[in-house]
Amino acid sequence: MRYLPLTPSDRQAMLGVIGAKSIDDLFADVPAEARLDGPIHGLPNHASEMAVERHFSNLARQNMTASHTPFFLGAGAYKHHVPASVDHIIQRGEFLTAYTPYQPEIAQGTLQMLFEFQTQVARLFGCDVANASMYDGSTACWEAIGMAGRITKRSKAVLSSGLHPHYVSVAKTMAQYTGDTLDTALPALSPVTDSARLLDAIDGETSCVVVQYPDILGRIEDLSAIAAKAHEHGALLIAVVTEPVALGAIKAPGEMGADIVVGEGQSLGVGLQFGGPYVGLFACKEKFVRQMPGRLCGETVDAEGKRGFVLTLSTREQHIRREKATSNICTNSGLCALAFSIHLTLLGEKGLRGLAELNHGLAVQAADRLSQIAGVELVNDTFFNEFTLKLPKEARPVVRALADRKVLGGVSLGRLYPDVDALANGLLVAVTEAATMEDVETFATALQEVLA
Amino acid sequence: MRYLPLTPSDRQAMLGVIGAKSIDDLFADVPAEARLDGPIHGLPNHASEMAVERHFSNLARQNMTASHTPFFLGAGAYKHHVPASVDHIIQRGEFLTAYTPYQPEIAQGTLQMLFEFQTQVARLFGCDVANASMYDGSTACWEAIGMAGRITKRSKAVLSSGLHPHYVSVAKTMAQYTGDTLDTALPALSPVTDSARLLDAIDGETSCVVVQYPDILGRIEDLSAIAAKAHEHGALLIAVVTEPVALGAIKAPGEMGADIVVGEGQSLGVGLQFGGPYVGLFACKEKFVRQMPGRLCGETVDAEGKRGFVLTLSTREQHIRREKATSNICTNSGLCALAFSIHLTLLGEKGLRGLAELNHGLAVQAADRLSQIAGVELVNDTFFNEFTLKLPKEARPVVRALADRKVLGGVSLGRLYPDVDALANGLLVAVTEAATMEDVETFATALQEVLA
Amino acid sequence: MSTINQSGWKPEMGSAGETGPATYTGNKALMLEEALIFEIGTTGTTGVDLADAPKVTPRLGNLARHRDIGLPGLSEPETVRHYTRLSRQNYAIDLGFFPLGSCTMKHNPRLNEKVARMEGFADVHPLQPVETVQGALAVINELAVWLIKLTGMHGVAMTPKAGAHGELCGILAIKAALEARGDPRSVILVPESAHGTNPATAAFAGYAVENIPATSEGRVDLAALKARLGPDVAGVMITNPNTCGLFERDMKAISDAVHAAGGYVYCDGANFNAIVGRVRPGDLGIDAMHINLHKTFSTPHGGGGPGSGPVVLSEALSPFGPIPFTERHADGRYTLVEEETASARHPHSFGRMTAFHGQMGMFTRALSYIMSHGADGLRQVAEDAVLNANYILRSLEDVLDAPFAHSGPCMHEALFSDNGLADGFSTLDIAKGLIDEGYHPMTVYFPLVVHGAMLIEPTETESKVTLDQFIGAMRSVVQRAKAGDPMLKSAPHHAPRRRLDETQAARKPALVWREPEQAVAAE
Amino acid sequence: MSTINQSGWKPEMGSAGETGPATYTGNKALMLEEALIFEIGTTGTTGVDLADAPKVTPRLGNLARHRDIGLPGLSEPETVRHYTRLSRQNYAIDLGFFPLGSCTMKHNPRLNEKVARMEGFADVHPLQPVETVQGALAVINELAVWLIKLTGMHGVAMTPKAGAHGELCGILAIKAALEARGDPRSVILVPESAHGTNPATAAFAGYAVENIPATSEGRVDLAALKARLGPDVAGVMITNPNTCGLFERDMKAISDAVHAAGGYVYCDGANFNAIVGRVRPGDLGIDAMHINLHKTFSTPHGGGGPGSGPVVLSEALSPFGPIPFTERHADGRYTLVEEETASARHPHSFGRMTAFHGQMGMFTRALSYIMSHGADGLRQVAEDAVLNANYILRSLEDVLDAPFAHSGPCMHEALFSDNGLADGFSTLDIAKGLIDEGYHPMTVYFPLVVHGAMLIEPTETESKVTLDQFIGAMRSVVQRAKAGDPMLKSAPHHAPRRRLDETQAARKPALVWREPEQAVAAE
Ligand SMILES: Cc1ncc(COP(=O)(O)O)c(C=O)c1O
Ligand SMILES: Cc1ncc(COP(=O)(O)O)c(C=O)c1O
Repeated sequence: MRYLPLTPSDRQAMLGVIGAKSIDDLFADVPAEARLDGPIHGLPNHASEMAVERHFSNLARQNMTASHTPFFLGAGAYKHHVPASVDHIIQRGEFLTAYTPYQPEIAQGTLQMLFEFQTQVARLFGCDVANASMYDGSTACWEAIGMAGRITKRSKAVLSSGLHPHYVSVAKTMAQYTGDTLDTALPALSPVTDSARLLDAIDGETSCVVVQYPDILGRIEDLSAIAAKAHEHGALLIAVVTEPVALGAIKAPGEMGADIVVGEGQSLGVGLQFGGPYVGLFACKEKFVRQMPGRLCGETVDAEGKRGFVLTLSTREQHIRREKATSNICTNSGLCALAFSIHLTLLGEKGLRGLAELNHGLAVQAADRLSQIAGVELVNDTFFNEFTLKLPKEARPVVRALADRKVLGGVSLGRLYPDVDALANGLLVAVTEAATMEDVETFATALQEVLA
Repeated sequence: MRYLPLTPSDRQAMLGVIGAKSIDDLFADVPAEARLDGPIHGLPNHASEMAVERHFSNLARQNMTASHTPFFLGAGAYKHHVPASVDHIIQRGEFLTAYTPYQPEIAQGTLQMLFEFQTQVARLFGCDVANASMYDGSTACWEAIGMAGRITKRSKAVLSSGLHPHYVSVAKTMAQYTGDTLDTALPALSPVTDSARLLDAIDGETSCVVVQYPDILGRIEDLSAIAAKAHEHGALLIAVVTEPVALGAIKAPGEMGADIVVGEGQSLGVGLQFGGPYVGLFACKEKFVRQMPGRLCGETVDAEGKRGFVLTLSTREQHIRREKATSNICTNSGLCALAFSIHLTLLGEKGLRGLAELNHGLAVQAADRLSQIAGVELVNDTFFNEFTLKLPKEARPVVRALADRKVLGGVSLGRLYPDVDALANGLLVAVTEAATMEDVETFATALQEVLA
Repeated sequence: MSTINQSGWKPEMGSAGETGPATYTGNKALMLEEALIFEIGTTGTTGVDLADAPKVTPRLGNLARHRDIGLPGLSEPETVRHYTRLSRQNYAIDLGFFPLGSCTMKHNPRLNEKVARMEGFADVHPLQPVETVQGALAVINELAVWLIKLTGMHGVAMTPKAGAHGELCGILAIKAALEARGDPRSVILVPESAHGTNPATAAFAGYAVENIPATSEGRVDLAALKARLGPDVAGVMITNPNTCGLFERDMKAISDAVHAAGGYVYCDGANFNAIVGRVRPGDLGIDAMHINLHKTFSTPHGGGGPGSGPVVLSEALSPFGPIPFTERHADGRYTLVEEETASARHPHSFGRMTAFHGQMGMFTRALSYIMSHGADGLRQVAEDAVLNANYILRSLEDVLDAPFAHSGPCMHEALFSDNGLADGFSTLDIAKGLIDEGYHPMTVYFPLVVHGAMLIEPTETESKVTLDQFIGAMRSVVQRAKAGDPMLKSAPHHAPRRRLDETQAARKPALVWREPEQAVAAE
Repeated sequence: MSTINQSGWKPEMGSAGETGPATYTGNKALMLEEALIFEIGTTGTTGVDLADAPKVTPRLGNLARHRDIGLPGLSEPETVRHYTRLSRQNYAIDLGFFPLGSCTMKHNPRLNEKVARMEGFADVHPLQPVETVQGALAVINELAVWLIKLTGMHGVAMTPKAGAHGELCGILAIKAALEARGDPRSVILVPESAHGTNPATAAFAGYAVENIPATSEGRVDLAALKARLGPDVAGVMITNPNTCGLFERDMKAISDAVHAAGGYVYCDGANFNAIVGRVRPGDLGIDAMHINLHKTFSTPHGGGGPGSGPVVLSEALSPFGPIPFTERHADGRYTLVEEETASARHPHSFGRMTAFHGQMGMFTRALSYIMSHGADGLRQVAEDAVLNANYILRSLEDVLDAPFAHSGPCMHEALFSDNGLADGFSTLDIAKGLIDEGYHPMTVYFPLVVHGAMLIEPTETESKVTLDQFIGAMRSVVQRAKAGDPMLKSAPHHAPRRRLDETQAARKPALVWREPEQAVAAE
């Protein structure tokens, strides 16, 4: 087997040193009834690299790829062009095959990168500090709610109806077992969000308000009033960003008073990957840092006084604090954080702003074009690179019919909110720099046909 | 522009240090009439990475790839499975973006690899020594003829009719200007080669005999008698190997008395790449080493007595010896040599022999299957993984018709030897581990149809 | 002329403590210092070229971002170099032996990387119509089938994002099962030697955590466990093979006792590598076990993730597993069970754990690894992993204290303590000495049950040549630690940095870069 | 216990000359020693799995290979580690500044690597029917058009495999043109400062080589050249910008004179980077010029190739260029002109230079680079390359002798001599000192016309921060060389190896590994 270096004679020699007669001796502690006497039945044996590669190549060719189709899906995962150098760098063995940087003297590469990543995320979100990553946006969101609970010692969270329904589901899953209360609602196909509801709901028992920005329908609203009301009642404002590229165009949540900002970092560096691995972003005000979940990298000096970096404040973490830890997270999303950080370094402020402008410009043009189709209405007044259309019929079959025409034409709200009649005709359309105006035209034509 | 780090203010500051008013000052030595005053007309300006990638992706999709088609081409370039780790390693910046190892203290990686490569090639070919690579097999072949001329101080080379016609062409190109004489002939669709002609032609003026092994039609013949006759007359035997995998199954040319063995290393590690870059292999007897072309890596010690490697015997080379050098070669094929060496290290002797056995076994089965088709004759008695079929009609249109049926069914001799009627019906078929028996069946069926 | 050097500290000839002559740049030939992007980049620099944006009237609702963000950019050449230089300050499996116990730092095959990058997997959106992603769903399903068969379990939840997330999945399934039968319980029992994620997970899910003691052999004390079982105990979390590197001989008895008391058995499967193909956890009565694809199934650790932690489930717990998951139909088509269909197809699910379908990029890699080995190869994996660990255990037990050396053969890892070193010397010094020798240290100070624990997990992808050289180096370092060599106390000497001051880092945390308060006066 | 260590030399504590404490393994943390594959591999080990071979009666004609070949194998983990460790002993552009004069070590964009690996280019055979490779032919053709337009020439030969092969192509075209007009000539004139490949090529093609002297400014002596022209002179080979980093002001006059004398002008275009987009060689009267795609157009050097050396040709020489080449038809189809069609379409061709169609893998990369820059970006390339070189020239000329500093601005590279160093110190010491500082040295002792030449080519892909730090380091090293610092004389101290004994290597060449005569007695 190509991955196993021991030769039969090595094995023999080693058994000799150990003083065992056969390899079975080493499994003597396994009770007889649980020992398998040979390879598990019904499973194939080893295969050549070529055979395995072919198997995957055949499966891969059964999927319709975003790059070779007019493509308009979003809803928390966006198609952006990732520069080739990003993937080159993350494949360097020194990044790819390292563990969490437990021995800082020989992990300065990972540590300095994390320090840079934390700074980039904090600045992007308008916060003081950020951590070294979470699994993804949805789990980061729940962790933020939990953190707000620890800080405020309250257990009622008010969730905006504009929060991604899967993020809401994840929170609900946890809340049903932790005893937290979640105040939730469904969105409406309206140009404005339910911020009025949120303002109403905040009271002295509220631990936090959770608002997505831009929200699930693509709408953008100022968070300042909610922040003010929350702070007035001793509650925190948690902002959730599923499209970080937007922050190259619109104000950072931190600028509007958010206490904790979490997000999905997939847009930068990571790629679509059918949903994972992605990377959770987590930032907050400095005063809350000891309640943060996840790893943190900090600056220090070595025995010679040279600047260096280490994992720090680990007394918050499971390996030190065990059941009293701020979270159970251990392995996070390091390599995706690296990819995110490289992409953002390549962009820089100038590139990020340019990219955001390009996305917004194309999205505006696409929204205008698509809403010219008879019966199609643009729901949004405001949006960045994603908006909601109201179709004259149920959107879900429309999306399938578009796929038959080789157009991946967005995400139906029916998929995200099954059995909610008021949303069934909603179609979420994302337009990034990867879409051309010809793609938009192809989409428009196909949509017209399907709706006819 | 994404590859240019200087900012406008950097440029200004630097001009200041230089004492120039504008960049134009630095081009003052260019005569006015040759100065272009702006970007060249009729050429596009810079493009985003995404746009460039799309352009290539569209062009790439216009080509029929070997991996997704039943594929049987050879004739000096073979489709072998290259393990993924080979490409991973050669993309490491430390190998990819290094120069020729002129500063050995910080080039031990490349140098040790070359030392290993030289040893591998020498052993594979059954020679004492090998160099650090040539451009490809065809140029290595001419360099070997030139080297034989220097050693024997004679200028008549006798070329086997089984030598790849493109290699013959390359030699002819050079010979017409260097005054060397080449004794050449066309092959015949026969199970035996023209070794009788070669034996006849060797005389006291012969510098060398050049024999391909296996030859262009796939035939394998013992070289010992030719070696003996050549040596008797003070001439050298040059063997040319275009399919190094064969040497996992058949005797090395060096074992049969060849003085110089050259070859095309593309089969291992390199891939098809539409013909280049490939890697020329060059090995010989130790006594001829000072007449070799190309770079050589040798072992030595450093100031502390530690083993290390350096480029050596460079007094043969152009940068030292200029017009008296053994060759004008400078940049060779280092990274392909690395790929070759990695692949051969992964294989090891066991893997190479296994691979050769697999190739031969599949080729035998394919030859038997294809020669069952009415009117199709197997020319070869002996072959490794490539053989010649005699079709009942001209092979060239047959190959095109097969391509229309999505089968890449070999190389017609008509393509290699245009206007040679005796060869027009010949079809060269290569069968490697990448072909399955289903591929062979698909090929056979299509061939039957086309011939019907 | 130069203001900062690439390391961010002022170059100075002959600075103290250097080994060998100091340099102007602070570099030492191929050991290169590197500044922060904030020190070398500017907000006006970019490493991308973009098409021009169409001119439109913005629809940003007066929320345009005006203030500077403070994100420096680098051109592509600078970017590649920055990260390449940083990378060279890391140790990694690709560089050498990385025997980090409990982490299974095995070789990460490059085929897996290639497969995961195939456009058909890397460039598809999780919410595409399922008809357009049949190949992707097939990968998830095929991997699920392998995991079920390799563990002898009933079902598998594929969405958990790492081991700890898998633990959460298992504990939530237990909680859901108990609530479904109207028997909510409040306590999870965890051995002292457990990994920190175990108690943290139980607490995260709202349970109280109580410790189970170990026997002097390093295994769960069955009697003590039995004594504690009762109607308040929801379940136990046992690691098997355990973190002392031993197989829990009584696993079946533990499961039976817990089941008899109405609880469930969670198994931490981080160490599955030791038994894959030789033992099926399902045969030992467990109800849920996560599998770290980034350990046993070779997906790369990436300097801290991403991982993937599918959880195999018993028949009793399967109905409570999370959504979404894939279903294969008789005609070969695949569908997803999501919110829409869950009420019909999977009504007892405890819900959703993550936004999409799990770590697809890890599934392709793990399946590629599994298919490459096959049933026979995986069995060999376990055997070689265990053989390598025992070889290390027996080759070092004469110089290092091995507290459980008499508890039978070890499994995939060998555990030592720091008893017997010279005064003032401890595990940390051995770890730092190993760094100079060109190794990544073993896991240190875990498990907590052993003094100055050193947990060495070689994995099966190491050759005997490598083990022999490591054993030699280890003996040399241990000998220095016993002799009280002061140079060992100050190790490492050859790494990019000497020992780092962790206390200072924690006392006044600097977690993000800040512009120096005032520029250093020009020199 | 261990017999050899990873470095192939016996580990010994405290060996002499080490900087910092010695280690058992010989490793120094991340600086890892590595043995040869022959020392760690065995012929029975393999890193591949293969399908079983079908059982057949061999058709090998009694030539089966029976004797051992002696090829060691390694498993995949060992292989990846072996080469990764080796790679870390290399310097490279990705690591830092690599100002090797005449070599144009610019950044190699990663997009190019991606593009070259697209299956449609990497996985096609050169002899496939042209109908099945239209996209590949399009790449060659598009690149050819760019090269023609950028140089203002008439045609281009795409097949040459590197610069020297391109020189050969150009010289053969000249020879063919002369023979076609029945005027064979015997001499090629080459300046003293020319790269070694120039005279070697001329000789390789059967010409006698004569030197042309240079002026004190470092340019071709036009008067001397004119004096030598005559009916025996086939042509001249001029490098422009030349290897002293200067533009040949008289290039047009040279061309005119050579043409008037019935000869042809070959231009070595290795330094095209300095003028791309600002000057078209075609406007200077040259007849043939190779372009190193691995210099100006950023294809990676790969530690010594592969390169690619297309040759642009004047109208006079185009008819004689080599086959094969691509043709684009009015309908957008591409065909190849090969042996079959050459007699009709290209009857005067001097023939074939290589087996197939040239360095396709380099064509994709170069075209990707060229399209990325576009006409505007390429012009900026030349400007920044020249700006960077002049910045270095002017920042160092006060401490280092710059023999041609008064000959006008330099082009893409700055040339210094080693005049003025302390007794016994020379260019070599500066080079080795730079190694310790974390740089690749400049080109040394070339061109031959300057004493102890140091030829520094920064390229346009270096930032001002990098240049400033390099200038600082260079000044520091030069100062040490002037002060006679003995530590500089013995540099490098921090590299994987100290200075290597080249004399011993050449005296008794060991070019392949041989089993040690007798095994070292066990210790
Ligand atoms: C025994 C054990 N359990 C659980 C975990 C947690 O796994 P993960 O890091 O994937 O969340 C680890 C990983 O370090 C472990 O070693
Ligand atoms: C001036 C000059 N001419 C010619 C060459 C030869 O080019 P190549 O190495 O590509 O054969 C070089 C390369 O070093 C060079 O610098």
